[in-house]
Amino acid sequence: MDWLTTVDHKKIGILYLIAGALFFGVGGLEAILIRIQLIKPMNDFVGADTFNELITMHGTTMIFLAAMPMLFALMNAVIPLQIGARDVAFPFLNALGFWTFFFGGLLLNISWFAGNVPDAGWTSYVPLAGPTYASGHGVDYYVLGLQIAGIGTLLGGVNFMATIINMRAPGMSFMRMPMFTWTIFITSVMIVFAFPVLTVGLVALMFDRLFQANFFETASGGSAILWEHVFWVFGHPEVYILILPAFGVISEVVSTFSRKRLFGYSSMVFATVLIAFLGFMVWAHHMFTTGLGPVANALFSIATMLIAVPTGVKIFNWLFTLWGGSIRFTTSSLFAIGFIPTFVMGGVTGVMLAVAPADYQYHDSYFVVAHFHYVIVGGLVFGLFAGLHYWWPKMFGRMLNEKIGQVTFWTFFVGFHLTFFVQHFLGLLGMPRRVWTYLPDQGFDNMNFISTIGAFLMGIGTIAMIINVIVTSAKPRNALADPWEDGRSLEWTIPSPPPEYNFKQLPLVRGYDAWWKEKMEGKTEMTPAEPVGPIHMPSPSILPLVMSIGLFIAGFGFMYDKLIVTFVGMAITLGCMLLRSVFDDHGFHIEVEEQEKGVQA
Amino acid sequence: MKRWRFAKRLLPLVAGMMLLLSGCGRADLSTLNPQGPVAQEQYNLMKLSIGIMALVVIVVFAICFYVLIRFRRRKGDKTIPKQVEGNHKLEIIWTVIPIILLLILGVPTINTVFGLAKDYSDDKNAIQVKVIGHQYWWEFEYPEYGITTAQELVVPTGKKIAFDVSSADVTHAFWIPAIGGKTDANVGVSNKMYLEFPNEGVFRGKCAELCGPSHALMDFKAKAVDQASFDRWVAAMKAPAQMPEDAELAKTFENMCLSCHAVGETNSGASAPNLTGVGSRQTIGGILYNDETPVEDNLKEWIKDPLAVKPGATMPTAEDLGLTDEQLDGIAKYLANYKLDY
Amino acid sequence: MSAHHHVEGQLPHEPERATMEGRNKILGFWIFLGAETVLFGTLFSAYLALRHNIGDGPAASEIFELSTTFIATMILLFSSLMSVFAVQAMHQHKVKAMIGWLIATVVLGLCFLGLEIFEFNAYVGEGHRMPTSAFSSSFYTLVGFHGAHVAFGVLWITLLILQILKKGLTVVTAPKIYVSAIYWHFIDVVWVFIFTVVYLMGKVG
Amino acid sequence: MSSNHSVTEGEARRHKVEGPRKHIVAFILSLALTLIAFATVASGEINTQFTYIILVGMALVQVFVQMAFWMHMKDRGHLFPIIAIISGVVVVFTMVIMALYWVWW
Ligand code: HEA
Ligand code: HEA
Ligand SMILES: [Cu+2]
Repeated sequence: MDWLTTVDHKKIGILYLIAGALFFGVGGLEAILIRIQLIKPMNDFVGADTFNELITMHGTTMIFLAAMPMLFALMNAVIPLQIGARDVAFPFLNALGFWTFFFGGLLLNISWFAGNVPDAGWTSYVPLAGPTYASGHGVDYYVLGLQIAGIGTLLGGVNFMATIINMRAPGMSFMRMPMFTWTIFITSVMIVFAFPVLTVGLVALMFDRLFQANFFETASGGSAILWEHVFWVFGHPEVYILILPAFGVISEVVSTFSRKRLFGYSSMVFATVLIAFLGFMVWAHHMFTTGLGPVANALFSIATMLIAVPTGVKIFNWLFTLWGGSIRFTTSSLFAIGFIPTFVMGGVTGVMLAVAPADYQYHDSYFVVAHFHYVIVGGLVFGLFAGLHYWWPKMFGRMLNEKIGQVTFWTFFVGFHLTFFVQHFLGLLGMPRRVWTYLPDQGFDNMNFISTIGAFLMGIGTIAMIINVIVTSAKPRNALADPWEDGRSLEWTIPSPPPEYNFKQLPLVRGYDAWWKEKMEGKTEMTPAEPVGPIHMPSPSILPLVMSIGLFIAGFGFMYDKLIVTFVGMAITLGCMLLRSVFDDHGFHIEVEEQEKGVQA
Repeated sequence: MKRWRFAKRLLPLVAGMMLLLSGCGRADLSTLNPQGPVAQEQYNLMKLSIGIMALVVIVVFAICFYVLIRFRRRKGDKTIPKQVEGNHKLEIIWTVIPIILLLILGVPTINTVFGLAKDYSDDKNAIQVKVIGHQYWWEFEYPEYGITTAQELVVPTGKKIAFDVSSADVTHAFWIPAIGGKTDANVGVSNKMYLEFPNEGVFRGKCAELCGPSHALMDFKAKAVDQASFDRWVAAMKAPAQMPEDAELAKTFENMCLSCHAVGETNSGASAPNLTGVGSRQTIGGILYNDETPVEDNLKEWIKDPLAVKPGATMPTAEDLGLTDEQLDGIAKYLANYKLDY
Repeated sequence: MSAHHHVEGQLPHEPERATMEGRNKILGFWIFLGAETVLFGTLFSAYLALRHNIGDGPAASEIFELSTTFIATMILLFSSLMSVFAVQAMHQHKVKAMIGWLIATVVLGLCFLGLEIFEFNAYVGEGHRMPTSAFSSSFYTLVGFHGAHVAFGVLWITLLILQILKKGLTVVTAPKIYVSAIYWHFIDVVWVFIFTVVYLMGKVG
Repeated sequence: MSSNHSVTEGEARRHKVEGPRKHIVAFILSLALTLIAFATVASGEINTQFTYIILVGMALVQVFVQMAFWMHMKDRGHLFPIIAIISGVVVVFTMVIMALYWVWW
């Protein structure tokens, strides 16, 4: 019950983690099924329809329901602590964001049980996803599920932007923020400006499908290419939304475990901003073969290549953070160090794809699949693993087991390269992506086999991680406040896990790497910026959950054209908004005596 | 135990892969084995970019390994390394060098983008082909000659072929990897592109945009022949359609098949592949190879249950059509023998 | 001397910024408006791309009735002014005046909605419906989204009036008033573009 | 203390006197801009290209006026709102350009 009403960012972080992990399992299972189907030519493990459903749900689930929430898990768990705040700017919205995401994801995955699964790819290109060629309810699940989950993400973006602008501890200027905070800030900005585009695209597709509108119906003057534009104007920023937080994690982990200040902090900040800015200007590189004409192709080629420059700055800054450091190998730092070369491999294939005429060959082939798994799995997922192992003690008060952690890393790392390295060549040899099977003797057979083996290894790696979590949760909660001993930022100044109010007294920040600076001056804790006093906390509320359930119900109403159901759902949601607006939340105070107790417990 | 078996199986596979890679794949399919100037140009860009990328990757790997080996923490080491803020000289170096590398890559990219965008649709010397993607087959129309064929594109060597690519239902993409890159087949608008086939041969074509369940099986062939042979082919295509000799069978064929398909000039603008000379094509349905199984058997397999060969195909089964086994055999035999001499 | 200015319960000059919650709310709302900018921008882009694709339906220049929309524009502009006055009244702690201005805002908003419904109704009569053409779909979606925003604004401000009546002007209610005013202006700004890009340019052709 | 007092007092008074006028001016300006745009179209005499330019120009000026005065963006402490809106506008701008580009060429 406590968990259903919580507005505490730390608990919401854990909720995001649980839900994200669950969906990662689902998406991973789908990936395994995909790989089993492709293990040999003309396999009939799953049918063509099912295969298309699997890839669609795999891509959608992984990106929107696994990767994004796990990023939000880290954001929630860490950002308020890193900036020295007691909570996010809008605790209520934070809970609402989680629940809408969760119910959106649930709606999407219920499609498996309803027997109507979206099957037009995670990009849902029309007309294949339009009412004529996808007449069942499959794509409706995609549209409504993502719409609802998207609201949650947007709320999260607004929330973290406001939090980072307004809630920083005294003395923490923008240029003293930890790198992870910076990347989350920029990610939030990108979420705020990219997700509304998806919202509009989904609304248009929904209107086409449910109300006979003609946005994408070519027969009535609509344009299928419009969907491609709208999707990718959102879609490309989305991939940087995914990777920037990972960049942030790597920055923290690399600098902690090499005991060195992050090399070139200000150029890192600048590079992050530049990547975000350019990220909005390059979407048409997914559409080189659409027929936009040579001028557009040339411009978008060059714009895309430019992103390599700020990204390179980051890579070399990490390498030179390690340079001259004292590198300690933990699971977390292994993942971070594995990230660097792996991501570079994915990044450079990205630049190869940016060469438009060559992309006429690569596009929609396995080369692209290899590229994006290198940047997403080799980048983002490695980053997530690094971050989770790094902040686990802070989130749960227990250190993950290092031995099992090493197993996780090595199986996952080896499995990953085994799976995806060969896919580059599959693409170059002429294997299109999204094929449910392939004829024998085209030179695809062996490499597909290798690739499938690799996928199983990755599965073993993930299972090792799950075992690790279970084993660890049986251990006592004894993690120190600064368990890696070389922590540099504010989250390591408070107990693991932190008390409900995070900081008994808000800390005074006197420079970049605030905690490290104090440690180097021989201090054992931060200088407080305020006297001890009662702490104001927001009250828990069930409304976010109920509101999301309302949307969930309304989603079904829309889909099955039951006006009453839609109405009931919307009434629940709007009713909750009304309640929220009319009854002010005055919160409660934690008195000084209780704070003492909290620390002891 | 199990692990070892895996390894044992993997070893020859890895070795095999190496061999394969050095061969760069099938000559009629691989992009790494270009068989025409368009693919060649794209391959050149690929080689240039791979070169640059290899350089970048090697530099990063080298620094990475050096750092990992040189700067690992010894047990119990409590020293604090020097805290470096940054280094402007280095930072400028790793900003400028990538920019230079990208310039080297960017200039030929732009040149090629414009080069490959040349429009030959008004060129008298080019062969015009209208490509129309259907779920799950390809239609090729030669407006200059007034002929239409399906699944097997026939072109003369040495000439520019100007394609006008579009789709009749959902988005597809027209791709002959060994000859040149792909272009999307959109509904309502058409895309122009050109290809050249200097060598004779049959090249494998693919659909490269998810278009439904049988997207994977939407293969086609591009057959390049010399000019004389091409002319003979055009003439044969234009010749009056050859109908089954047996009048009864001809009637069945007309009623059952020609309501959607076409042969010769009859029923042009049909909603299903044109069957003129289907017996001399390399495959049935783009994927049933006639050199592996006799044409007649392939035809029978296809007509009997098209959905079993291509899930989601729109052609009805023999049963739905009410074809008796006898009629089916007759039609298959007739079509198998419907060959064009060229 | 000045102590009485800061006695308990006395509102500061800008009550909406008096508390951290209030400042957060205002900033968060601005960020939300940034997102709304993109939302409407995307709708505009879709409209611009599709507006000439009228299929068998009527063209923009055939159906638009400029005088109606001109009046609607004036009404919305005027209600925006009312809302500014409401915020000014709030800054001067004149609660009654503020409520008066807010009521004026809401009433004008309702007039605008009425006109829009009247207008849509007329178009539908002329065979210009959502499924008619790509132009009609993008038109109704863009203008309808704006209309929905107006409707939401009307409800919201009405609710706030009731809350003010019940709870009075406090550091909790003030940010809500301020934020709703910004929202209202934003809707007006969007309408300026709709009037220009959809109606005026539609009339030009 | 007393100087502090007079400042607040003075500030409040300035608000009282200056406030409405400023907003009424903004209102009249908006009104005028709308009218000009409307008249341009209603007269129907100027050629299309030029009309477009006038229309969009008027709209932009009007939006600027309203944002600055009514949405208080010219006031202090509005750095982040300005950044939020401008970033939104930049994104929108690229999209609109693309939409137009791809319709006309
Ligand atoms: C986390 C996700 C992520 C990231 C970070 C990237 C990063 C990049 N991507 Fe990728 N991309 C995807 C996810 C991602 N991508 C996905 C999911 C798709 C497919 C979607 C679908 O169709 O389903 C895709 C597809 C895709 C395409 C379209 C391919 C096609 O469909 O035909 C292109 C084309 O330009 C591209 C380019 C790039 C580039 C240039 C980068 C750059 O940002 C990379 C920059 C990094 C480096 C270059 C390495 C480090 C730099 C140096 C060491 C400096 C020196 C380097 C040089 C001088 C080269 N990507
Ligand atoms: C975040 C994004 C993400 C991630 C992490 C992954 C991860 C993986 N992907 Fe994914 N992939 C995409 C995003 C992602 N993918 C996208 C966007 C597409 C394009 C879709 C489209 O074309 O529309 C795609 C497409 C795609 C294809 C191409 C399909 C095709 O074109 O036909 C393939 C094929 O090999 C593949 C494989 C894999 C594999 C083996 C993994 C592995 O890394 C997965 C490893 C994880 C596991 C194996 C989980 C194991 C755990 C368990 C089984 C235990 C269960 C536990 C619980 C229930 C808690 N993916
Ligand atoms: Cu991209």
